[in-house]
Amino acid sequence: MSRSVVSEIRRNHINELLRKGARMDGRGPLELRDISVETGVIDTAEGSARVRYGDTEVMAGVKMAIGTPFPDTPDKGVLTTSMELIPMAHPDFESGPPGGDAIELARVVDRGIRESGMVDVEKLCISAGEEVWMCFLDIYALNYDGNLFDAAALALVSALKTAMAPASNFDKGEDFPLPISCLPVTVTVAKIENTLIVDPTFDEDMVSSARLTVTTDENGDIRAMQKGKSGSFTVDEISEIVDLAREKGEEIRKIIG
Amino acid sequence: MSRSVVSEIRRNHINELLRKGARMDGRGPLELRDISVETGVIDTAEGSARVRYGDTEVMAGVKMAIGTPFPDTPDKGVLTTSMELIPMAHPDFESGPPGGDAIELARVVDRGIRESGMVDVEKLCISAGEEVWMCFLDIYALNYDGNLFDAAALALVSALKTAMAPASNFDKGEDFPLPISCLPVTVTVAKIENTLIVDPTFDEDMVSSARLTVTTDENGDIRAMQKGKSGSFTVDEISEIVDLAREKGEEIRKIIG
Amino acid sequence: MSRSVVSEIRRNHINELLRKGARMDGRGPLELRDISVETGVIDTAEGSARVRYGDTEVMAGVKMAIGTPFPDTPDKGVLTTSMELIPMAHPDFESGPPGGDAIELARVVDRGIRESGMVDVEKLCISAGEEVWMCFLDIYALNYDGNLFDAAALALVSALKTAMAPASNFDKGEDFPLPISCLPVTVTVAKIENTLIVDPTFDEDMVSSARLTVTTDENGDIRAMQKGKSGSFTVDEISEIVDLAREKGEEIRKIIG
Amino acid sequence: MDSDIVMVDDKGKRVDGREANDLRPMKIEAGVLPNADGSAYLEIGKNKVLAAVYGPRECHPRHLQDPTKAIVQCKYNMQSYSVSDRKRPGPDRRSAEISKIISEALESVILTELFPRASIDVYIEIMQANAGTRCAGLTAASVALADAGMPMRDLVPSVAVGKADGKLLLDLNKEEDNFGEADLPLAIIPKTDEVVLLQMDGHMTKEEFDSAMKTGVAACHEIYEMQKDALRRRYSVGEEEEVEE
Amino acid sequence: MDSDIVMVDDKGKRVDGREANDLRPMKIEAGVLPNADGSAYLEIGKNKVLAAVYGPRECHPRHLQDPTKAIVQCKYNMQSYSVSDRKRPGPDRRSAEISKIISEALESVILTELFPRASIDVYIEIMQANAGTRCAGLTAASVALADAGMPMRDLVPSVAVGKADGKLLLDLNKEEDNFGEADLPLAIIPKTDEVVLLQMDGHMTKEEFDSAMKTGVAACHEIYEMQKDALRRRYSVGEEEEVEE
Amino acid sequence: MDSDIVMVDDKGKRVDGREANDLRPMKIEAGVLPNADGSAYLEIGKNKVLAAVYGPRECHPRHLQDPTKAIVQCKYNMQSYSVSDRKRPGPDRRSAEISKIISEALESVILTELFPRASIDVYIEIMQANAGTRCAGLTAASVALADAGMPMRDLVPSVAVGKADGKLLLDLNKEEDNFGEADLPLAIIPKTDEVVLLQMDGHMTKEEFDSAMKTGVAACHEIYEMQKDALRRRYSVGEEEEVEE
Repeated sequence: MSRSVVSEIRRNHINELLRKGARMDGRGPLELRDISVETGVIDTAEGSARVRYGDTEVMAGVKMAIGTPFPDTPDKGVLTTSMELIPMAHPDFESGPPGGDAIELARVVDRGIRESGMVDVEKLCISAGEEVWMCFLDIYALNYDGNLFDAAALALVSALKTAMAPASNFDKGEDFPLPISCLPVTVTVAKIENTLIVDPTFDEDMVSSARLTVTTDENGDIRAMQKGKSGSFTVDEISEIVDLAREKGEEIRKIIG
Repeated sequence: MSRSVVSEIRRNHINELLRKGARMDGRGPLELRDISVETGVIDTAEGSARVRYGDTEVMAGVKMAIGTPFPDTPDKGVLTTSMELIPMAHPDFESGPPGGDAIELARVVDRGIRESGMVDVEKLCISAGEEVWMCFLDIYALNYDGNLFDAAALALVSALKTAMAPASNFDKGEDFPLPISCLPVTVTVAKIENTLIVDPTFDEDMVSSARLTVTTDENGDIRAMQKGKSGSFTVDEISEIVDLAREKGEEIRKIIG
Repeated sequence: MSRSVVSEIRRNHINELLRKGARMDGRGPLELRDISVETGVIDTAEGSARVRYGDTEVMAGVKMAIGTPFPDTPDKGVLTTSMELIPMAHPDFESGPPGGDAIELARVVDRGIRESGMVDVEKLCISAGEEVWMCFLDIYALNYDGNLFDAAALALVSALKTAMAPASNFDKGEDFPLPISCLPVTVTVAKIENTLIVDPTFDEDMVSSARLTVTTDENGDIRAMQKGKSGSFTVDEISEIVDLAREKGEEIRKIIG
Repeated sequence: MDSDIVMVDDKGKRVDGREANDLRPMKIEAGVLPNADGSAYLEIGKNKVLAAVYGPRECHPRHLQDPTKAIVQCKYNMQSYSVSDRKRPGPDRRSAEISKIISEALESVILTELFPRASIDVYIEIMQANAGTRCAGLTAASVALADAGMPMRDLVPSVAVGKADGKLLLDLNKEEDNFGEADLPLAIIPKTDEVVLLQMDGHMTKEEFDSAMKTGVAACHEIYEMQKDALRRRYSVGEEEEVEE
Repeated sequence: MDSDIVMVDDKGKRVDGREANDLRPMKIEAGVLPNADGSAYLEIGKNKVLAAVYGPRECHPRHLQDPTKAIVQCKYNMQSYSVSDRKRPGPDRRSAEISKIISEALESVILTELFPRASIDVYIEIMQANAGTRCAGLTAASVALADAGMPMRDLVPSVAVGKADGKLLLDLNKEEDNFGEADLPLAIIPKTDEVVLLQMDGHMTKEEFDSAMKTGVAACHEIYEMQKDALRRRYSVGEEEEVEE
Repeated sequence: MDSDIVMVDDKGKRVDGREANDLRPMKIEAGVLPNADGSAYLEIGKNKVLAAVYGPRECHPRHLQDPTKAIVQCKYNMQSYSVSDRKRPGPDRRSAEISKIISEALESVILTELFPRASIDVYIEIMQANAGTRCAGLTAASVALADAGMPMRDLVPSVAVGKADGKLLLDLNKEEDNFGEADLPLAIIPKTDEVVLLQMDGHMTKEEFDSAMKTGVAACHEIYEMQKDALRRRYSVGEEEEVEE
């Protein structure tokens, strides 16, 4: 994401609008873009979802297979998350191995799923120490207009929520829905000058000084956080962002039922 | 192969000659270069061949070992083809991982062997699902003056045809010749302006607009094809090329007996 | 190590001093820098040492685990040496895969350990063909001021000499000291104009035309050698260097007891 | 190869009910991605394919630049969940080869000499695969190029003709392909019937081959109509939008 | 998570004898490596960390240069023997992420606009690891920057607040971390209490989080004093040396 | 090491019938590859080696250029089928080290200062290996350089002296090497007897070492004669060809 530079004129325009509480796409500072979620879009995947946050578009797919557990967690299934910023999605994305941004994205989305305990991995054990379900969670950004953190997380949560373990293909009884214990939702807030905005677009992300991504659960508890960029937040701003993440998370959770 | 550019003068010379039915090395359009095949040149290989098409020179070696079959073909031996365009062979070839040209070459040569069923892989099964022969088919271009497709394919076919499985080294009975069921031969035809020529040299390859590589068997049946370069062929030209490949293939097959 | 160029002035200064038998840091041509060795510096390693040759500083750590032996040495433990020239150590060192210099260093240090038979790998066999001890010998250059060969070798020898195999962690009886059969010591001599100097600094290494690294054992026998750089030695010089390596080796061996 | 498996029944119907020379149901939509200069989404049978075009733009790395024309760089990529056994993300030898032959086929129609030193980047993502993805990708890519307003001699429809059960069958699906005896993907320039992509694997007599070529070329013309339809719909949408403003 | 394991005893003592809000014993030394422009060695509990700074210097590769300011490139690296199960040498995804967030945190205090086009390279080597290495690395790195004479707004102390046994505990050690329920590494600019690094893994209520932030910020101030002490010692050594000459 | 294995019989004959100080049968041919600027083919015992030279030519990547002289870049490569257990194609650490020491040895004789900023690229392909390939490769490479008309101070013959069964043996073959106790590859500049490549693995006393050096240097002179012969044959062929025209 390094090549793009927002022109000085656009930067000033974004700043001036925000001082009046407005944004280029007509939203208020704390308003989300239109979010759409389609699930079950890929027949070859055990679960899949295509999510749009405005012009940001993401696909997530879940594939499952049987494998051996890690030695230190013999009775737990395995989750592996990858995120590809394919060059189709943005003129700045390049082919090749994932860079720092893609790695951070994948790891933050992964932690949002893993640390929240969304998937009950103990129920994915077939025979302790021998056979467990391996879940490959693969995310592709199809079109990038900012805030991939939230779109990718929502796509993955939606794909997981609707995934069916293909047990019958492996002679392990009937197919069953992935065991889901909670619905973590991720909300990213950016800081431009001294204003906090939710769900930043690409241009807003370029102009912002700092970013905070917060994953919360149904109870409003915090499950994962990641601050980004070289700017800073005050302790009060962080507390305000956490509250925002809980509120907007509840709003988004309604979309995916 | 991207750095080389044939000078405008040479390009015009090639074109003018061809309009008179002649080529720079004295051949007619449908004439092959001198082809030589030496087999059994490498003691450490189970089979080997050094093939020359004019100044193009290629080595192929077959190494065999015992391994486990792929799960979906438990009763079949395994063939693995690699082709290295080592920098010794041409000033444009560079060290490093194989580029698009080397990958295409290896895959086309591999398909010519694999899809023709030349090697009877079912006879390379020792114990179904457990032990089969693995054949590593490695090709090195030593000097590149065009038409590596045909030279590489002929080197590999010659190496396979003369290979002895080292069964005694693995306590699997007596050594035996690799089970060969047919002799596929590959012929490449290039198009320069509207003339078709067989066995293009490096300069001719640079000047040509399109290339068609056709592998045929003893019966004149087609076993593999690959069109290359950004030019086009008419359907009639393609039919003509297939007939040429059958005819020249028969000629080449005589060389390797 | 390719970017650095020693200024012409410094080169002349080094040469002039040496013609008078002197060196920039006050040493005579055949004098070592101050050498310090600290062992047991890393709790998480089975053995470790931090070695300084003047401003050159190196860490070596030994980690052990149980694994399967190589098929051709079923009754021997396995040694694996790596050497990282981390960019912390010198402005010329870069991140990324090890270059030619780091590979040569690691291989020369490895041969000094391996070919000397310092570690009695047969005593590291637990069950022939099934279980042996794997020893990972990892070396990091922390600060580079010339002569990494000798500092790295000494760090590794010191780490091995003090390493305890963690048998109890693997339910293989009591922890035991690594079986050590001799103490090879490595001495590097460089040639500047026609003068031989031991233990070259970075600047001296840059100015020198050739380098000879010799590993000897307690008996003064030669266990490994490596000539480097594009200059040459006469046969007499080489014989003289070997004698020097035996003499200085004895001196260094006293430091590590 | 197993003789018990029947690919064409007594009445000439294939496993999915098609006749020998029927294409699978096909759907093309142009202009589906906001960022790309041009894009297209294509479904044929159970294949789901996205294509996007960026360019002409500055060519990186620079040593690939051609001072006389633009270079066409296609990246064909199978998404990990697009197949029944998960594919490891990232490039492999198969996709490198397919990317190369698709690049060459597209280069044959793009007026690259108008953009010296530039790069025209074409990205093909296979979201769901069911045999014939290279042809589907190329068909979609040429629509995406047209959507990007790229100066071109023509579109490039593409399809494969296969052989199964000893019979020539158009546009094999996965099941047919698994038991097939030969596969012949091709692509043409419809205005002139020139062939710009051609591969063959398997075993065909010369007569079968000539017949397969004929079938393939005819089917490419069918696909061509659907490509043009997709662009017409895209164009009229553009018109309407402009009117609305 | 196992309820039999007790992380805090009846008297509020932790497994290593600390109280809930105690840091582990900490030691910082500045100026430990001859070649680097600045360096620092830090121990906290059983962590042993080296940090070195080179720069501002020419930025390679050139396309990363920023014409308006220096870029800060941190490489965090765990040495292979620093953990109980040997780590394969070389970079991995975890160290790539940590390197990125430490770079960003340091960029927040360095006056990078003074050095357009330059690179400021920060290397962190974890020689022995026992939970909290990213915070230890960042704390050491900002001392190394100061040792290099880098113009900075302030130092950047960093520490993690964890949760184990349902209680908030400052600066978890490895044993506590293995059985912990949450971990919240943070770093601040002490002069203004601005937060420049913040991550969280696990499960915390809003109330716990607010309390953890307060604890963390206070602990950062404690660390800040040790950072300044280390620099003072380094500075006075420098003074003495100059006098001796 | 196994005392039952006899490497030298009662009459001083080795497993292949040689005396202790005999080279294996050797054959060198210069000018064997049409494209390269110079080339050579060499057989010694069962080793089969090709060497090719390109250059002086433009140095890529550019940051390796030296404004005062040409750099010598050798790539030593073992072909996959050259050894009894197939070698994975591509570079490895062993070939990186050998490439480096051969580059250095060749640099000692090439008048690199005549070609500032250029690269002289030397490629060595081991087609069949039977101990001593680095020496065979270097011997062939210096003939290829001469064949390319490269300005040089001298050729660089190279050979190894080994130790097996407690005896010093010249030019070990594979069988001897497998059971050998030491190996000492070396290369010299014959005109001055300067040593430009030297390595040793194993165990030798000082006396053995001095004796091995003497044997090795003498054998290098034998090889030098064969190198010059090969070039003379090549030159006279060139003469004849010119006459023919």
